[in-house]
Amino acid sequence: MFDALFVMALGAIVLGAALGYAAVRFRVEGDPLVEKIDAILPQTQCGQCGFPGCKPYAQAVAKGEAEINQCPPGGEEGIHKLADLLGREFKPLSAEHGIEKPKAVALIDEQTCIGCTLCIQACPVDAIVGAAKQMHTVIAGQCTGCELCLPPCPVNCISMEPIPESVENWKWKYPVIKLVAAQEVAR
Amino acid sequence: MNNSPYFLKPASVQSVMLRVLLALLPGIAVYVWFFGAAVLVQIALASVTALLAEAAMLKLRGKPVMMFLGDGSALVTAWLIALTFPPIAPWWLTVVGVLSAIVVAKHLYGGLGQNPFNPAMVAFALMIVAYPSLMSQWPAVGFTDFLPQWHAIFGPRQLDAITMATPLDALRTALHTADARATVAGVLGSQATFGNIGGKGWEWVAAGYFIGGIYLLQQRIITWHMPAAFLATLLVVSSGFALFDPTRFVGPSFHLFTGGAMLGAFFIVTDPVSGCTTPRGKLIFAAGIALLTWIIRTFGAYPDGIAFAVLLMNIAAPLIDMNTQPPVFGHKRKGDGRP
Amino acid sequence: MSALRQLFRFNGGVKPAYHKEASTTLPIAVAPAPTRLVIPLHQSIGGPPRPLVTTGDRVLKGQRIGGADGNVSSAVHASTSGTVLGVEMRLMPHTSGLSALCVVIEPDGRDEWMERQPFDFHAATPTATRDYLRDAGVVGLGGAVFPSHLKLNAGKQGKLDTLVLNGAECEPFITCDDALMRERADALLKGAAIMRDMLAATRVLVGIEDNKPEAIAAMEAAAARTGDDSIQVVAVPTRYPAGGAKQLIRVLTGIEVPHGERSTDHGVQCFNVGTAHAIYEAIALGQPLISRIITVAGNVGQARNYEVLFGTSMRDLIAPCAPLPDTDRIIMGGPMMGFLMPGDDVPVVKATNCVLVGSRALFPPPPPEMPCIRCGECAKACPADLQPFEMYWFSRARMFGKAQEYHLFDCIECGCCAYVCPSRIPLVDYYRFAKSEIWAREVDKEAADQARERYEFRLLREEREKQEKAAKLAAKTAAGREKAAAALAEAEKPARTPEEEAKHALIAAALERAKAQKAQVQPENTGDLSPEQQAEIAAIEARRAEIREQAKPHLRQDD
Amino acid sequence: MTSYLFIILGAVLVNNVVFTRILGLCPFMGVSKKLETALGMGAATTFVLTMACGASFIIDRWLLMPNQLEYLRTLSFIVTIAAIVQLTELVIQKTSPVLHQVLGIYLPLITTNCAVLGVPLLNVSLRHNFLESLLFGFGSALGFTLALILFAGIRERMEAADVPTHFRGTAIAMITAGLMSLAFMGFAGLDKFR
Repeated sequence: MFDALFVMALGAIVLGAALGYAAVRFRVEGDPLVEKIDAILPQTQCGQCGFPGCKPYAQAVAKGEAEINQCPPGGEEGIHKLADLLGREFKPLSAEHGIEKPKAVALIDEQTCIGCTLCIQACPVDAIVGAAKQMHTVIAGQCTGCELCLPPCPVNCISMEPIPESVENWKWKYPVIKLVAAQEVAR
Repeated sequence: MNNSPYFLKPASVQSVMLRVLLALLPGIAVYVWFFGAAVLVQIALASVTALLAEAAMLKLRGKPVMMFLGDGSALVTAWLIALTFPPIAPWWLTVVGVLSAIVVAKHLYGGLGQNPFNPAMVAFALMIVAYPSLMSQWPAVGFTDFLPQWHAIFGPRQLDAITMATPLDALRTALHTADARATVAGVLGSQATFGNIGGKGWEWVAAGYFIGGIYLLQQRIITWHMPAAFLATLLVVSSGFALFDPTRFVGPSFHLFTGGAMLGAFFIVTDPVSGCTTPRGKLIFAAGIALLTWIIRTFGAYPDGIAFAVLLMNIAAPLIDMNTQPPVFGHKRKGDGRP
Repeated sequence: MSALRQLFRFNGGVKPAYHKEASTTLPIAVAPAPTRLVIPLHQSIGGPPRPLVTTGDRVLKGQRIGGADGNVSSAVHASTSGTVLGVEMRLMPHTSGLSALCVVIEPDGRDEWMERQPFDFHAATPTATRDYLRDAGVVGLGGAVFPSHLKLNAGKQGKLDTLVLNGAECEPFITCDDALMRERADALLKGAAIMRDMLAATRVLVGIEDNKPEAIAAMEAAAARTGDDSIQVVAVPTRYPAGGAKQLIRVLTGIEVPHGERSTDHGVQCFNVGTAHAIYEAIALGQPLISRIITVAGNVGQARNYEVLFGTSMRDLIAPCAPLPDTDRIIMGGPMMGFLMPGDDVPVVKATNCVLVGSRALFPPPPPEMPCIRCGECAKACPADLQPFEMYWFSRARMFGKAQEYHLFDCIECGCCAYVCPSRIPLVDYYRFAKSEIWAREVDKEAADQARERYEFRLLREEREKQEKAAKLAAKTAAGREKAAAALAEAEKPARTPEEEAKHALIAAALERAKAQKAQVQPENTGDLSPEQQAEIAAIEARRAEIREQAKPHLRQDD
Repeated sequence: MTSYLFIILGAVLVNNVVFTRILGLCPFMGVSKKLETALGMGAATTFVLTMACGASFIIDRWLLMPNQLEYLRTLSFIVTIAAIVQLTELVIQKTSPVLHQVLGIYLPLITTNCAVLGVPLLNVSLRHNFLESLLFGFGSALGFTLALILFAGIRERMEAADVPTHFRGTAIAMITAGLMSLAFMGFAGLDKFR
């Protein structure tokens, strides 16, 4: 009986000492994973995930404090990528954080704008130019479509315009399998 | 309206499959000559089961039944099962084999073109593991009376008069379980099942498959890589060991012309779906099957190793393919400008 | 001069029915004068040119109407004299059926040229010559419409081993290069000589598929007339796609130019024969690129090659060829790589080498797609040595990363794989789909990276502004410390709703105090930021909380 | 010398831990979605299992057996394995954070990977000496890694397959594992390699 206790105690002490040493010796600093997650996020900085920007969300995901399905602009594809990176199961986009929408940019109705600069302060990526009492305008190429400029506008002059399809950004569609053609073969 | 290219070369999956069936005919004819018409019964049985199972699965999966049923792939699987199973196997053995091939090995993976395992070999391996004795009862060569064979398939079974161990089985049993002094030459000389080159009768069936294989090569349905690598490896390995110790290891002609070697070389190993696709991968794949076949035939517990060897290499095929990708245009060695 | 050359071969390729005889029985004709020209501004790779004319302007033939936008762009010219009816969105000769900005001109019938002056490229610097060619709108006429001036650059070495002229023209039905070489070999070779001089190339190899004996003979005769040994005409074996630039370079020189690398870095450059002719016209005659030879073939009574002004409607172009009544589509390009047009009322552009009239009888709809059986026929036919079935397997499942691992972007979309596929899979469609999806993702990714950069810069700037404000306040007041802290706390108030944030703000305030103290000595404290990381992070957190606050009402709105 | 080779070969192929002994199925199913992670998991398991076999042999032979404490065998083996796993985790976290993140819950799961406990116990019952124990452990782990890699190769391809809805994911993976096991039954009877 004593033997058994002694042996187990000895084992515990030796192993504990080894683990303790290793914990000091191999201490981990920083988390390069955050960068990897942040690189997948769409950088709209819209806050729909419940975190103030993409980086904080990435940090939360890396720590396991947030789910991977809280980013509506990233869409299903972003969730798939995160699931792949983190080895987690894919989950559909969580509805409480919003829905996936076609990409859009903000457009300021220049007739209505009173030049209050509130939207300029709200824009996380400095995509709105203008000065106090002057008309503002959105640099469409830099707008991420985060919609953060909509609520502060006192005259509701900002609207979201979906990006139109043009010859430049047109995409080839997924080839559709045509089953109607079967009859023609039989003919 | 479709996009370019707007015209296509006349070719279809159906014609590929039909030509494979055509290529099997010479081997089947010889098979019937030596072992009786039971083979044809098995082929019919397997074909009907396969088509019904295929139709049922397509229906269940919501695919156009007639279009896919006509591609002939189920028939190829069925024929290969019928040709690898004993001709006097009870009907349910064949039916269960075909069902496991079509339903489990093929359609659960998404049907034609998506199965990682060769369906016919899955059926063979499953059945030989489950019913080893039934899968080893072959009709005696030259004993082609139809009625006893019919009874063997559909009952009542009275087998003693008509069965005989296959040459591979006979040799293995003799060498493994008989007294330690048994030698290859002694065994081969003592039993009627052994012929001049391989097994009696078997050698001619193999020749029939060989002719069919040449036809497939000529039709460019298969490339030379797999049959050549398979036969060459089997030849080299078996000759090497036979030279090393001729009392324990049987020579290459026996290995090549007995059992499923020829059928395997041209019809089973060459299945493009579950095998390797790169030129180097094909060589490695087929050589691996040959090596494993020889090992299992020589040391293993089962009479023929081709089915297991094929499945084992099927497992490795994706990895072999991944690591044998041919160099892409422009990414080859610099200065490699030979005409 | 041509016979005894060592040729090389590329793997794969197919031999479809060529159908080239029909359009070579008659010589090149000038297309009938159009009643209306619709000239798209964006006709080349690169940035879309800016319109230089407005409604009501009178333009002369050859007058620039679209100016190149930067160096990677090419100018566009009026194809005849007339009046600008408008600069507006019109249907493009593009499969998408979308519109783009076009200059619409009503010809006045006088076909009055602007002043033309030959360009003395010997006297000009290479850069000036390239600028001239850019403004003359010269682009590759093989179909890719890459601005030629960008390719007329000798690369790193400053000189080139081989200039390849592509007269292979491997696509079925198309004979525009064939006709050009038969009838305008001399001018074409003069253009080749100009390019050779610009590139400082040692030799010029003209590769022509051996199914065009007349063109080979005409070119050899013209080459002999130049008395220039460096120009050689080489007959190459007829096998589609021998006319692919990379494949032809390989056949003639043995060099394989990898995807994404410039061929000049491998000592070779390749131009279409039509481009050589366009360069001759631009340099020697002072005529910008306003027309080209186009084959009209397919489901027509009389197939023929025409010299066509850009902007001519395809409907007007095919009319004299008598399209047969069962015509159901217009294809720009050949049957292997051509693009389906959204209608017949689209203009001819610089990329149009052929207007192929199609019908169900000529190009029957493909049989239903069967599953891929991995038979490897496509891999045998692929001239880029790819594994098309693997690319298809992953493109179909939308696993684009995997598709790229199998070198999707080395695919030249020649259509050989789909041509031989026994399962009748529209393989190229899957590759086009996968490629455009990947491109779109890359654009998104780039935008995201820029957004991140700007966002981080904004955070930095706001932080700095806040500190400067606090510093100023601290400097002004007598009891600097307390006031600064109070001011800061005041400024932070809206952000502090949750307790955690309040704690952060307190830490920030404390650190700000310390900093403010320093700032009294050194007002510009931006340089001191890095050691004060804790303060910065805390303040950034506070700012983020602010953004979160702003986001919340908006979210509720959405739900 | 050849007998040692046969121990390894036997453990890798003939008596593969996964396909023949049906041990360690949890990480086999869980970490085989991608080749990269399969390799990492295989490497980690190989390290842990070899170490565990050595350590457990020492404990068994020099600590438990002299003191007639064989009844503590399972308990002490588990403790030892747990410690080795912890050590491995710390090292991996330091050297390859992504691998650490990817292996996620599976790394601690090596502790409860029955293969890691089973193989040392088999060592005892097969009366292996120290070197044989190490080789058997190493061979078994190689067999585990081989199974994992081969399975990952197939799964990467299968991910794009048109598998019927009800069979997607784990269902078809289980069927595949069964068929792979069937294939490995072909090695049955290779008594020379046992």
